[in-house]
Amino acid sequence: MIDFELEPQVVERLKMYHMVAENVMRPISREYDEREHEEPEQFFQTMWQAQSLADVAPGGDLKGDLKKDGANAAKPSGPKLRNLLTCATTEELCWGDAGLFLSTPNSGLGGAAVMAAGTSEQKSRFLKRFTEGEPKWGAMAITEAACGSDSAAIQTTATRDGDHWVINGTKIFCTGGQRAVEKSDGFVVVWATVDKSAGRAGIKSFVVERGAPGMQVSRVENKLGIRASDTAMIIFDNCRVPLDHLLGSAEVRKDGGFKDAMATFDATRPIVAAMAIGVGRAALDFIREFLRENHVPVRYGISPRRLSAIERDFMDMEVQLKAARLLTWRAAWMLDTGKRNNLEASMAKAKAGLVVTQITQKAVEILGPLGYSRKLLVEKWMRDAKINDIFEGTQQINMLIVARRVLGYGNKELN
Amino acid sequence: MIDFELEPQVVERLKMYHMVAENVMRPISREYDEREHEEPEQFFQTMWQAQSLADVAPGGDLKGDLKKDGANAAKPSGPKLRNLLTCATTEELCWGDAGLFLSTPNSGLGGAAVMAAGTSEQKSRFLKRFTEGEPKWGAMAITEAACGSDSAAIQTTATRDGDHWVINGTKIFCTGGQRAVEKSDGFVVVWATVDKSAGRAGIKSFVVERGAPGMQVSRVENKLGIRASDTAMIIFDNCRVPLDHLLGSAEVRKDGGFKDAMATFDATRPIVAAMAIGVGRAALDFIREFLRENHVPVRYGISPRRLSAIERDFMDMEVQLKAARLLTWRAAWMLDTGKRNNLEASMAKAKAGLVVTQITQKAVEILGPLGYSRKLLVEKWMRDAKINDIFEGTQQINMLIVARRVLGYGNKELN
Amino acid sequence: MIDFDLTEEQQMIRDTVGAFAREEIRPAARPADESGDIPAALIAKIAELGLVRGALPESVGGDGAERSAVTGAIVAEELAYGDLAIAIHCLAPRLLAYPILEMGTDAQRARILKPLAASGFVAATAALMEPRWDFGLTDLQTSAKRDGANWIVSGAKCGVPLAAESETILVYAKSGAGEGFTGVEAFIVPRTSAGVTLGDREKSMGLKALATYEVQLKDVKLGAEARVGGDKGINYSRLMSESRVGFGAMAVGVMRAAFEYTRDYAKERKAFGVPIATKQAIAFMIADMAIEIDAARLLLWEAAAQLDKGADALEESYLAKNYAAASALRVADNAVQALGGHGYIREHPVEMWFRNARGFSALDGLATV
Amino acid sequence: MIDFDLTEEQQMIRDTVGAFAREEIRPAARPADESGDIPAALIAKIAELGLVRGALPESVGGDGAERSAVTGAIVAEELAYGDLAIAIHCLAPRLLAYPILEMGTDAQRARILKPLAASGFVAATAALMEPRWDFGLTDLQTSAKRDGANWIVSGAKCGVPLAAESETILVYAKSGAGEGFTGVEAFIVPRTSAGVTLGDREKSMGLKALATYEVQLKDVKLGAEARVGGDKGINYSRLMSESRVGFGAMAVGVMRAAFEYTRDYAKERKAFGVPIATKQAIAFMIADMAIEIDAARLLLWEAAAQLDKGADALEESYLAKNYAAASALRVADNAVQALGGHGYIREHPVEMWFRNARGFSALDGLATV
Repeated sequence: MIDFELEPQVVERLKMYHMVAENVMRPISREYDEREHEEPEQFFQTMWQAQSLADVAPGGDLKGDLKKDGANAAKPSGPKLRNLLTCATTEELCWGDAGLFLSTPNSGLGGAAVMAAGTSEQKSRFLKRFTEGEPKWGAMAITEAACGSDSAAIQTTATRDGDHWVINGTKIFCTGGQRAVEKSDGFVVVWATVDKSAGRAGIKSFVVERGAPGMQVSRVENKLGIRASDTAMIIFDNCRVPLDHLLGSAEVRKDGGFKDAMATFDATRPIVAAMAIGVGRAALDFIREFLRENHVPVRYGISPRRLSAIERDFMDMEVQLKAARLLTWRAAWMLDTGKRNNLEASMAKAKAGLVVTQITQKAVEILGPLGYSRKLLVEKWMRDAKINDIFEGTQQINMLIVARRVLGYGNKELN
Repeated sequence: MIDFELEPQVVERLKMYHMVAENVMRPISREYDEREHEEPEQFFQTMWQAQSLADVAPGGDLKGDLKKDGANAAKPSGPKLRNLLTCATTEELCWGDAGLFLSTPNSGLGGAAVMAAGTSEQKSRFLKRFTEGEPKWGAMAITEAACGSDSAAIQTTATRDGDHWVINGTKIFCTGGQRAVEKSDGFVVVWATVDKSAGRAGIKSFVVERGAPGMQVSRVENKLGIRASDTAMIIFDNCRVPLDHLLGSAEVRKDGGFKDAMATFDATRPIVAAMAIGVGRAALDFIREFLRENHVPVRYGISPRRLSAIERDFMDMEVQLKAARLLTWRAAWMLDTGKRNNLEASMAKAKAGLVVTQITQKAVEILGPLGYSRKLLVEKWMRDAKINDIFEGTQQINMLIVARRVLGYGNKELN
Repeated sequence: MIDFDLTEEQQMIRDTVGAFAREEIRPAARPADESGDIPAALIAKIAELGLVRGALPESVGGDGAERSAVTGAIVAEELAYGDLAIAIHCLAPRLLAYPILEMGTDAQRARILKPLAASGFVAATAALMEPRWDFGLTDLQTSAKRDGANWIVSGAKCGVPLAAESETILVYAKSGAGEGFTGVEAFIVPRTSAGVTLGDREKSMGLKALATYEVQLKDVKLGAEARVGGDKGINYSRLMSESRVGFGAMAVGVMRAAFEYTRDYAKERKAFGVPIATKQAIAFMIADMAIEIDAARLLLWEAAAQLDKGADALEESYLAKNYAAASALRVADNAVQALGGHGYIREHPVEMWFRNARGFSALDGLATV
Repeated sequence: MIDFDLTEEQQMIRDTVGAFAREEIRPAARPADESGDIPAALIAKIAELGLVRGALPESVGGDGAERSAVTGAIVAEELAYGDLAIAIHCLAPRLLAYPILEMGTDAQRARILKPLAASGFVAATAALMEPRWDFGLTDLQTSAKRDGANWIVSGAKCGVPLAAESETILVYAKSGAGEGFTGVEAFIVPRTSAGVTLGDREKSMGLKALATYEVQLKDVKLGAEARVGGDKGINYSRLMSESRVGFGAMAVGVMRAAFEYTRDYAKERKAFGVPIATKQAIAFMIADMAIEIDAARLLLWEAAAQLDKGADALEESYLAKNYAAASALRVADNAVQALGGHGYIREHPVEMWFRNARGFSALDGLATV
């Protein structure tokens, strides 16, 4: 039966995340936007120690799986709504600060890849570290200079040499890459082809841990926003990893490898959409409060022809955000209930990325000179928001996926 | 020196066109929207007799050419601004009624084609009729069921048989086609290929006059708007026309035929854009007056954050229309001053077609239940406006042309 | 507990009504739009679905099925997917029945609902809109004044569907002071009451098959029993939320019709040697349609679920309806655009959907759930 | 007589300034944005172009060239095409010079313009904006009260460029009653006047190379000679129109920079084996940029031509500036989008143009023609 309301226990739990966002993230939000490339150590420790908070990694509650620990976030609504819950908690934390959220020490996208493509032995071997010791990060390395949106065009190679895979290539835009392999005992999951002639089917993912010979972080990007998060370029020069670091099976099958890899997008796109929604809600909540303080009424129910421009703008921001959230929750819920969500995940990502870009830009405009000033965080949210329309598949890529699915086309017919 | 103001004499002359629009067209505007397919005989006679008004045909002042009559509309600003003047007068008349404008007896698009591709002998032979006798129409037949935006894919053939061309094929969406070849001694200019193997270069245009054997108007479309104008489907079944009815040279050259034909678009697109602007201005003027009567202020210069929603909507409608008009006048002016305007003509058409669609839709919305009622003409303007985003190249086709030109691509690279 | 699935019963209703809309209503849409008449036989056939009688109590001859705003939204979407004018026509009796079912007195329920539960189509309607450019639900100018135990109702209404063939019209009027949604009452007005005058049938850009009228009320004298809910009156805000959800759901139905037609046309139609659907400009338009349909539907279902939980859902329904209205226009406009010249002629249905879609932001009170 | 061509002199100016912007200013833009400093050598080099001195009368040491709003718009566009912050910085002295040139008394012209006509860059500025979310040109809260023959000016200003290095600040204040643009005066205020306090340098999302300040005015006592235009005062509306045209023209310059960069990148960058510019989604974005650039420029030139004919051009400049501001944001946003991840990193300039473009709707009074 149609019901889009979270249960009271979940709402209670989200309040905890909101407190963290408000009391742990917001106070240092501006600081680590200005101090790009510096490490919020205190924040790392806090998040790492708050185990249950660190659970919020793309790909969901890993410890839940590993520790078979029933007492995890997803419990109240049953573990089968884990992805939905991850979206809800992600929204709360990104309401606090999207850059800090992305720098939260956890298994991250790398963990998501292991969960999606790894054997259960690999899951426990590679993910156990996130339940103990010092803060660690997991990252995913897909993009290359020559392939942006086109993941199938990967040039990085992995060739077998005795009991090792030898990886060669350069990856860019690797979120958390430096923290994963230079600043902690984490790892990066690298996509590489073991057989170029096999095309997509030849693409496999490899876990490369800190200190692997031949791996080097060659630069960390200066960015428009989400500056607390590191975005690394990593060079693999005859980088050797043991055979059992290839996730899943080494066998090259039409339906294997790349498919698994792509499948992780179906899980991560709703989460990226939820990130966007968190940033958008930060701006929306700020404007709502601001209008209230300035006695600008928001009158639901009156003739649309009687609204003020700002009143209508605010209502539009509000409903667009609601729409994006519902599309996002649906995509996550489908995953949780075992339905294929490839179409819906891209719908959510496309909608959320776009509307949150617009909402945050409008928020700056509504505030005039104040909005443009760095005294407020609104301008930062506008900068942070834009990444959501770009990474994990740009607006255009997601529209392409939606179009293919509704038209029944493959990437041959429509590209 | 930059100057976008019409000279006083031109403004005076436009007032005359405006009077016609207001006193001749507006009073029967609703009537011939409701009485689709009926003939506004009185209107035809009036327009036909008002020679100088009938001059307003896409392609400009034909009589001016034929009669070497200095006393024509374009005079005040010199005949070299004829296209610009045609745009200005077209806007005035379409402010009155776009459907009636399109049904004005004159050489129309057919005349434009003769002007663009015909020899001077052909010009006087085919166009003389528009200066004498009963009302007549000239039409152009390009589109076919299998080729919408793709004029190069024309299937209609013309094969030489002794001293005749034999035309076979079916044309659709021929504006004024029925009036041109069934209801008057006019003609339709038909695009057909004399050599399929030659592709675009093989496409030629032929003047087919009323009563030509094998030509038949098989149907007249029921439309969303511009209902006073007839849109015909014409079947050519071994239709025979004399050899000298082929416009220009029969020789198939890479740079010939189709190029001429396409060149007519550079002249007609600004005029279609001006049509759109006329319809949009009708809606804008109505709303301006309506807001004034209802004491809804339009306060230029105040903080945009203090505007009402309707106030901002109106200002946006106003500036979008201004922008479209300036782009349109520029495209026409370039033609008048001998500059290539292919890019600018498509810019104007794309912008005008789109914004006028939006302006008229917004006008209906602003008026609420009144706007939706057929008691006012606003809903009609919304229906009429839409055609401007479709014919003479859809929004998408014109954007494609603009993109090709600014990117330096041909239709091979970008399509 | 979050759930995006319909109940099995709702799925069954959706499939049944949807199939009927596709097979019976859609083919009749264009002729009805051109002629202005909906075949009586079709109306009778739709009546057999029991869409009005369904939620009425068995005591008055109804089926006593549980009424749900979500289910109502599904029915509204499916019927409008067939045709908007026919959908509004066939559901119009709900405009009288549901407010009385929900907020009427026992006496009113017995008196008014019984005839509406009869088999076959029984016309009934409500008069809400007023002929002003800036008409809004919160500023009714039709007034209801107490006259001892009676009421005197005066004002001008417009866009009243089926007014000419309805025995009874539910009239909304401002009875007292109060901001926003307060101070509004609904009155059961026999069409033949002294002081009630119908204007000629209205002519609109769209909805041409739907007979709507202006209704003048000049000092119409009504007894206390005419006031819906008796002394309690009505919850006007909630009724308007139900109205928005119903009308908004119809917008989704129109969008879906336009989307499916455009999608299929774009895969068939070739330009430059390939289907136009393989061009990003068209493909992205179609993808946008798909996204907006789901977004609008989810927003409306959220409001409907709120209503089913007993909330007023003022904010949710207002935002959702306005969103659906704007999306429907964009989708229908793009459908015409994607079809090009073929979209502009009445041989294809998209121009009709375009005219109908424009009505969602201009009109109010034509549907309920 | 309708003419879309620039005069030969204007074309020459456009080409000269445009070439300078491309070769000298653009390379300095990113370092200046990161460091917050514009190299003094560059500023001096731009000063040699005589963009401020040009229109000043020979009597004060200027070139006595004819001042034209159209020419001013061209210069503003070309400089901003190089970099917005540097453009505003180098043209800031006009904010003081032009109002006095146009509306000042002979004495004020002699006193104020002479130093500004000197060779090299002489900083000067004006204080218009006030630190309120809903600040508007028609509701200044900075007040100017008569005190015998003198004036007392009080209020808070923000976004004042080069305030710290300017000898003189032109301060706009409300002196009397009157709606809209009436009742506003401009005062020549020495930065060191008692009661004038500068805040710290402001930090904004964009324009990071431009030094702007809050300026507090607390009972600043000024003599009658400080009032621009003496007893006649100023035509505030016209000055604001000139300001909008100048700032709007800068928006066009930013759009053009973003357009050209995106166009070239999209033809280079390959995805799925072909340049992304061959994909309609990207190609149409680029076509839209080209159209919006021309549309905004023509609107601004129309307003400028009106100003050159002596009209106030309130409506034209207001609509044109707001249009240019909205278009600039859209174009810059799409530029970032078209570059994807590369658009989001500071290795490419588009993210800077995106931040700068957002300023056009938030800010006012930073330029003039």
